[in-house]
Amino acid sequence: MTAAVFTDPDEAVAGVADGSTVLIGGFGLAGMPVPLVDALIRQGATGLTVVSNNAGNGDTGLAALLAAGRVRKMICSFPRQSDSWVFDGLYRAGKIELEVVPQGTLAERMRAAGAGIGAFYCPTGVGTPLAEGKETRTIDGRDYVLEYPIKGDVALIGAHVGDRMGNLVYRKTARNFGPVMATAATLTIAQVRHVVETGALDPESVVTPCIYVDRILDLSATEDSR
Amino acid sequence: MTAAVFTDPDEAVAGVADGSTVLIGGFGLAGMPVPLVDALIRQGATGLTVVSNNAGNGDTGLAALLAAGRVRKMICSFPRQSDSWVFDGLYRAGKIELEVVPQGTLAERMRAAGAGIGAFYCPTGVGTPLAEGKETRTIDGRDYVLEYPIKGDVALIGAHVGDRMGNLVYRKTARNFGPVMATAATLTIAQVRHVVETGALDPESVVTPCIYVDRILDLSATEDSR
Amino acid sequence: MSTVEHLGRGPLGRDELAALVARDIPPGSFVNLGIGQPTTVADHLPAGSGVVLHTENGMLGMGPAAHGDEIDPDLVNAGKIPVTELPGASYFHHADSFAMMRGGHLDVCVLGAFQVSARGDLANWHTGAPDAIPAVGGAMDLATGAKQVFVMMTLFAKDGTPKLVPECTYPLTGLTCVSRLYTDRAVFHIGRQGVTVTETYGMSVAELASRLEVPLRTLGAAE
Amino acid sequence: MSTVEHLGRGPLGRDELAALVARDIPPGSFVNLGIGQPTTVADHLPAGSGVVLHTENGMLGMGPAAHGDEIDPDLVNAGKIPVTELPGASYFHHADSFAMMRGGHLDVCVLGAFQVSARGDLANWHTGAPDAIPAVGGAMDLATGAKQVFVMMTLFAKDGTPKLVPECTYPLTGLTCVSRLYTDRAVFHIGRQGVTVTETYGMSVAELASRLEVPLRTLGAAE
Repeated sequence: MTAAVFTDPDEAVAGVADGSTVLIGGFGLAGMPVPLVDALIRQGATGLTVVSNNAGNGDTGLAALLAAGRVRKMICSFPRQSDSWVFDGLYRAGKIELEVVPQGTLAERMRAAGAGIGAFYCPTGVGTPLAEGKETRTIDGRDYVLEYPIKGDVALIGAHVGDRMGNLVYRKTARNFGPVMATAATLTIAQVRHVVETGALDPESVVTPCIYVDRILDLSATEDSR
Repeated sequence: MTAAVFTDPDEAVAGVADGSTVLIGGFGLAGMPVPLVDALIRQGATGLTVVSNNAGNGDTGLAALLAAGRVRKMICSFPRQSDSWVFDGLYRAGKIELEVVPQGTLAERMRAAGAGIGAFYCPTGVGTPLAEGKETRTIDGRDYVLEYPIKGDVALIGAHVGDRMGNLVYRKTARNFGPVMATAATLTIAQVRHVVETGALDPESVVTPCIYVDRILDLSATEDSR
Repeated sequence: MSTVEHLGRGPLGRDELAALVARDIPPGSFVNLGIGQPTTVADHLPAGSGVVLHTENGMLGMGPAAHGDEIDPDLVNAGKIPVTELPGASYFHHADSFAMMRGGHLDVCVLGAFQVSARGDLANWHTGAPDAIPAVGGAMDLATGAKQVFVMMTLFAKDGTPKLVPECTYPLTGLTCVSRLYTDRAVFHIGRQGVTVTETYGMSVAELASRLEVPLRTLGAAE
Repeated sequence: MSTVEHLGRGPLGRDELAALVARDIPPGSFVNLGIGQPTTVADHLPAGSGVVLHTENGMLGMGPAAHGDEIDPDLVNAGKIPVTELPGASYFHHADSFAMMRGGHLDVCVLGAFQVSARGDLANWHTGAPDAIPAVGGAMDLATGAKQVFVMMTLFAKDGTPKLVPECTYPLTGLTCVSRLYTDRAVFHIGRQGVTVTETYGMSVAELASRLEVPLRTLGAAE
């Protein structure tokens, strides 16, 4: 089904189940869908596994979700940042599980989930603590670690503009994880700065085709349109 | 190094070694770089392994390369077409080796080569003759075949417009294998309808970043600009 | 719902068959129509169905075949036939296009077949003849990747042998992948519980059962 | 060419070190500069070098840091610092960006380090302290993927212990990946034949050898 367009963030995130794996886009704040994450906090789903490059900044967005105690486990590449005090506190208190994944492997594992790949041999991390316990294989003289897909129940991503069918374009480095996460989740919810009529986006420049997008939150109606 | 721009097809394909694996873009004639293939025939490299979706149409382009006896082996998904008489004749005469690969697996194997993936578990072809002799594995209850990368020594691709650094955009379904092959070859040679100054392409819409392109043939100077 | 026997008529014509398939594609679905007969299903999708067509050579939002001035050599379908673009279309490269298929994002694909087995195995890429040049294209990817695989074919070969069989004798395209089989003589749903006839055309269920070596279930039958 | 001892001077300052690395980046290279000190290498690339900077969060053709009105929250580097865009830039998503790295398409990456081993093993992501929160980012991908990995660091820790070591004691980032090591005291090339000192700063090769537990070769020395 092509996408449904929402103007109310709470409606856009309705139905997320407890225990879901939620993929949250963004690299730091660029591309981070803060209004959708805020709505997820209000929605109340708990026991979540969150997959995101970082583990929250400051006290808003993902950090607020963590602070609300909704996240059982973080899968990310770089939790430790200057302003990741919420995560740091939970981690040191033993209140959250952490899986650290090299950034490219994180992206590729989600791509694999979206692309129907069962597993792949990845050279990153061979011989390091992050490969411990993982299956390895030498192929053509090079060593690889076997990595498995990360599939999301829900993806929350931030794009720039969407059309009514759900086609998305991004802006500059805010693109980052959005297009990959959109392919890897059962339910993909994208916030966009504004929605245009179908046909207004250049078909050559669409980055995320509408097949990957289930719901669009149009921020132009709200003050979150930034 | 950023790309070198050529106006002479013969200079653009200089140096292709005998025995090379050559990835040739196109799906049928859409995106097929006929002027580059014609130049490769004049260049004379032989004993080639050619990777392309089809095995030549009519008597020009890839079909002419085959007819000239330069190709030892074809790796493709769909050799048999109404106008693939050149390939058909060579194959029936036992003069060419053929590896048939499902179309998506062909694309994914080249993507893996370009992306540094050592091998991947693919669900396509399980239980069919094309999986015979291949390693299989059951992951999460689903069966997969282990597939290995296809790396090219050279890629010949057709794009729409390039800039002087080598960034490429394509047009409609002529995009097909070009962007993937560009990532998978040691030497990527792209023909474009015309070359624009660096900065003239929208950075959001570049499909093949210049890092993947070594040489650009500018067809606007020739009558092949179609 | 019970199995419907349309007896006062002959087998379905090709257009009728295409219309039948089109009827069963849910509005708003993302669909890939295979080369040949499946392509004609597009002509029977109702206006406003919201069905979005995928072509594996890198496009969503494919429109009807191009004619005259519309013909653009850069815009073709998987059968290399010039086509058109609809509003909301997008283009992507081959690896992305097949990732879309393999990843289970297409709701339905419609394929032709040489044979379909009672388990839903599909044989549609190779006759197995020793001198045939093998050519698979995207058939295996579609059979493996789409959420639902619909097959349309004649139920019997020209020599009268059934093409719905206990086990495929032709080389396989995919295992247990076909969920619905549309033929000129009957429509079948294939699943874990076996083969269920949902409609027949110009032939009773009993007649059908006598000509097939496959156990048939019917809808609404007490078993 | 033989090893050059720059003795009439102290160790290299941070800017001098960055300039040294910049000097060794071939014109027209595709380069990723790691977070922190490596970022400063960009300031020393000569005008017209044609070096194209990659940032792993999805961009080629990254320009200098953004200031004032140039600052755009949608345009940041891997350190989340606002940057600018140069003509010929392109954007891509994370899987494509790391495919570019992992696939060996970057000519050079420049990274900082806690330790480098004589074999070229790199430790730069984790101090190994039991209460440290592990965070790897793109370090392992860069170490594994770039054609050449240049490391810049001080040769000795604050307590005087060498950071070029026989075996890393910190958790590893990558195995046998470092090809050149730029330090305030000396430049080293690392390869199958071992560690070769190419230049020293304010310290002789002999002095260097006496403070390191790693066998050192020199250029132009008869062995």
